[in-house]
Amino acid sequence: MKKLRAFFCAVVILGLLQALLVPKYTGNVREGNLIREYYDNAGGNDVIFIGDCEVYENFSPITLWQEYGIPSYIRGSPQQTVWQSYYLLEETLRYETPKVVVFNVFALKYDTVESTGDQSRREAYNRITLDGMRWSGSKWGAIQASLTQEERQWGGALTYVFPILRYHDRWSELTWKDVRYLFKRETVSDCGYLMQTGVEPMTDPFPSPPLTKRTLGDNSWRYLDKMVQLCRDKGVQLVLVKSPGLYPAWWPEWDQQVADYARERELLYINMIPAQEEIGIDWSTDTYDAGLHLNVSGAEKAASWFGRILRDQCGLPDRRSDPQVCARWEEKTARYEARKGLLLEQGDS
Amino acid sequence: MMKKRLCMILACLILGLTACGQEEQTVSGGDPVFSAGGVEIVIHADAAPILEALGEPTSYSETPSCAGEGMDKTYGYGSFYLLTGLGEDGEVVSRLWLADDTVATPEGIRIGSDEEQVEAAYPDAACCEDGSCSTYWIDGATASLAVVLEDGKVTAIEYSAAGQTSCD
Amino acid sequence: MDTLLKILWELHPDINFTEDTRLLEEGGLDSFDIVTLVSEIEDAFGAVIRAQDLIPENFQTPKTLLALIRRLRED
Amino acid sequence: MILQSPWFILFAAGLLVVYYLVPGKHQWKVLLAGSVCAYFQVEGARVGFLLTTFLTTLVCGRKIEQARERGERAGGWLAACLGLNLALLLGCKGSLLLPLGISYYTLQALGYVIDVYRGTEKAEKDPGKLALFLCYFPQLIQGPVSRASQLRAPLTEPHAYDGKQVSFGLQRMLWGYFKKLVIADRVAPAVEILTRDQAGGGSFALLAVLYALRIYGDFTGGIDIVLGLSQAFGIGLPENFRQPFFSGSVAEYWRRWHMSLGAWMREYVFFPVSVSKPVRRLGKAARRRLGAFGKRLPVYIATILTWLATGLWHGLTLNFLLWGMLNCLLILIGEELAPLFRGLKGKRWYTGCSILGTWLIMDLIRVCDLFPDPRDYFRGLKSLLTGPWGQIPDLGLSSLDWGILALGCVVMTGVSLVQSRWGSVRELLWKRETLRFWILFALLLAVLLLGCYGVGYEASNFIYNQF
Repeated sequence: MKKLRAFFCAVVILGLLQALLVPKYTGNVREGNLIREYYDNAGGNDVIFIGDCEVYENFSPITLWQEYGIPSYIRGSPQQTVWQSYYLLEETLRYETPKVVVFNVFALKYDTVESTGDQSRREAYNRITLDGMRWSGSKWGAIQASLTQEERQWGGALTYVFPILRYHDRWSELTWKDVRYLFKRETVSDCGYLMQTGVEPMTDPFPSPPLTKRTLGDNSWRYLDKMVQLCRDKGVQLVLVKSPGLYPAWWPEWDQQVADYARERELLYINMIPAQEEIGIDWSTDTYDAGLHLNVSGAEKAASWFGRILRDQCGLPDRRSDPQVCARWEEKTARYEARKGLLLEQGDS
Repeated sequence: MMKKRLCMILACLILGLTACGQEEQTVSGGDPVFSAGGVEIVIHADAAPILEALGEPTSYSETPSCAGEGMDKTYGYGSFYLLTGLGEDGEVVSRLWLADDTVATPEGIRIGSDEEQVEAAYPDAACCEDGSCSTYWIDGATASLAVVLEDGKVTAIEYSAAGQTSCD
Repeated sequence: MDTLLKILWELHPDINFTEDTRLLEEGGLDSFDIVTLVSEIEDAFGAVIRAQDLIPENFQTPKTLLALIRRLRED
Repeated sequence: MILQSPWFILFAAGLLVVYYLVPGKHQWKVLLAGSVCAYFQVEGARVGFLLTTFLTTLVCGRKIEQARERGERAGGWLAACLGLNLALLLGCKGSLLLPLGISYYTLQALGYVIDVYRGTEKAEKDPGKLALFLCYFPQLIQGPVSRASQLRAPLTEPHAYDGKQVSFGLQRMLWGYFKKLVIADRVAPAVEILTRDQAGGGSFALLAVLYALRIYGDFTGGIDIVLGLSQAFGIGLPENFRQPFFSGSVAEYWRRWHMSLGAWMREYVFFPVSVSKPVRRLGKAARRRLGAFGKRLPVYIATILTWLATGLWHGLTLNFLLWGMLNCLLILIGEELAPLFRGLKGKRWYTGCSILGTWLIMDLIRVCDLFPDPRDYFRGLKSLLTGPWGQIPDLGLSSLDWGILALGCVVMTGVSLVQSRWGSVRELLWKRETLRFWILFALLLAVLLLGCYGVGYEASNFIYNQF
């Protein structure tokens, strides 16, 4: 009995330590909380966005609600790869069945784990996307598909089961925030949208590396196929989108391949880059990082433009007549406006 | 008796040697090198000494990546661009591409060279046919060099980390 | 036995060897001493000790060592 | 598979469970299956090396025994087996491609064949049992080099579950991980920096001390893991260390450090050479001419050859040869000078001085490992006399790291002192259950939190540092 109690104590201490050591993403990389915030908002969404920073920074779901009465959520995370998108979609479809899933195609250019960049950065992005997922077969699959070579060597999936194995040496960097957010994190997003209020106008275009690989890779296509299949099985319409942005380059060669793919499978594919003028994006005011991503004013314009397509071409209904849904979204809208006010105020001072 | 013994020893030796031989492939393969301003530049190299040797760049920009700030830095030197990222020990070279035909690879290939010249300069290169173009990949252990040809002429030359290179 | 004890005593004058001294522990015999001992024994007894005889069991005490020497001389 | 990989621990744990679930007579098969799997997983196509050694050992062992039984000569088989395996070992060492455990299993295989030739071991009839003897996975990674007489029986005998043994084994593993991950791997980058940027006497001296710490932690820690795991399997492997840093002479150090290799070398190189006919004859001749010194000639020749072999076993480069010869020289000098100090034996200050002196000398010799070009090593030694002493490069260790290292050293020294005075620490703690539990838990936490392991560990500029 005494032994059992001591053992129990030890396990509790280890658990607390692990919770303490895991990064809380409260600094300038708030993205680490995006994936985990979904579970409180699961259900009742007509649209789910899936993809990388080009979705969670470039579309504002609140605008979609305000202008079209479309309830939506963004399951985006930084440098999300196609295989991660697939497993996130699989997981999401277990929580709810939206009418439309919007997938941002930019990540198709990354064909393998190695091609996404150097190991340590890849590993950090893996953590940001995967650590936030709740345990399920989808998480396991996502982990297996995402592990870098170095991660495999050091215990791989095991370090996702016991994150303390990964963050064990963070004790020297702990701050009071690690205690404050030990059990409950701060909510950083609005329905998966990570608000940026800064303005850094685009000046010179970024020099772009040449196109060395004209065809998007087999592995990417394979996972996109799986997403298409998944949506078919669940009766969900899959829409492919390339969100606005000037850099990194979305080559016409790639665009053509996606367009062909979409035509063959009767999918809607919207490349928003040529429509930037129509959308009204002004690269001197609507970007916070000189043309890579949109700030809140740009994201609202993009959502406003895209919402019309969702309404007209996908036939999504206006839910503003449903008082229950309305109440929920009014709350969200209020939080969004409050956040916007606060951030703009901080930015001004 | 003696014969049998000899056979056995021979068999074992061959077994051992085949095992030996298989390993050596992975050991070989130096990464492709670009040289400019008196320095040799390879992908994954520490950027600081290279940037110092190359002097003031003619253009410079920082491109944030998805999360985290100012991670990629692009240095332009007129005839070529150098992209650096954050490696394990600080800033490292992650990409390099040629911008015009005033510079060439150490093997003598520049933008505008023709296919024969490329094949002569890189006899071991893997050629990936890609629609109307072809890309010659020169793979090292951790980096590779891509030479892109369009209508038989080189249109782009880029050094990058390995892994992005295998033909589809 | 006396010859053997004398050889041992010459190796380690500070130790008082008897026929039951535990050579390796009390006598402090190390591998150098053992090799020297082997050549001394060969000279004194004409017994050729082989490498495989150099095991702790044979070198426990002067008694066991003498037994080894006798065995080797019989062969 | 490396010892500190979580997969190794998981694998070992799984194997342990299966091991005690199957009937005793099949236990060894579990070990064999596990070992073969582990070896395949690590080496893939290179299993050819181990297979070659295994086949030659199996066939030659049997042939030698048959020849012995018929009263025929078996020297040819022995020579063929020794020659081929040594050639394989040297070839691999020379080309710097080292299949897992080749240094260890080759010595074990050779020892076994020689023992069979001498008639002290029976040839193994069951190929499986011989395979297990060669590829028993815990010791493939870091040794020890076991003798056939020590390992064959325990490996294949049935072992009933003994809670105390299993617990002791796991405790020892934990202790090994502490030494390896918290101490050795923490100093490793600093050792690398000091080797690369030699900045004079001060940094060379620091390098010697830190390298000693690293190699001590890494090697004794690794052996603790191997022996601990074996103990959990109920298999008692011979000890490999006996508080080596408490040695009073170089010769004694080598009787307490890497004991299994020392024993192997003594058994199969030193003794056979020193009692071999030519050497004996030479000794006799020398004695007639040179007197007392000549008497020691066989010992000298054997010692030099043994150290030559030991040096080459560590690596086929000049620095290991030099390292072997330095050890040899110091041992012989120590042997010659020993009678002078006989009177001082037992005096406290003398013991203290000789322990400290031996430790310093061994540290300085060991550094030889790090410099493939012996000239660099000698330059370092010279700088010990000429300086400068103050210039020490930035080692990348924070004051916290130094604190952990210092504390770790105190704990390791304390444990060694207790061991040499009162014996097994685990035995001492066995009866005090609560105390033991919390000490082990603290040790586990230390390994888990302070250990240098895992992905991105060395990445000082890792993205998480920005948060």
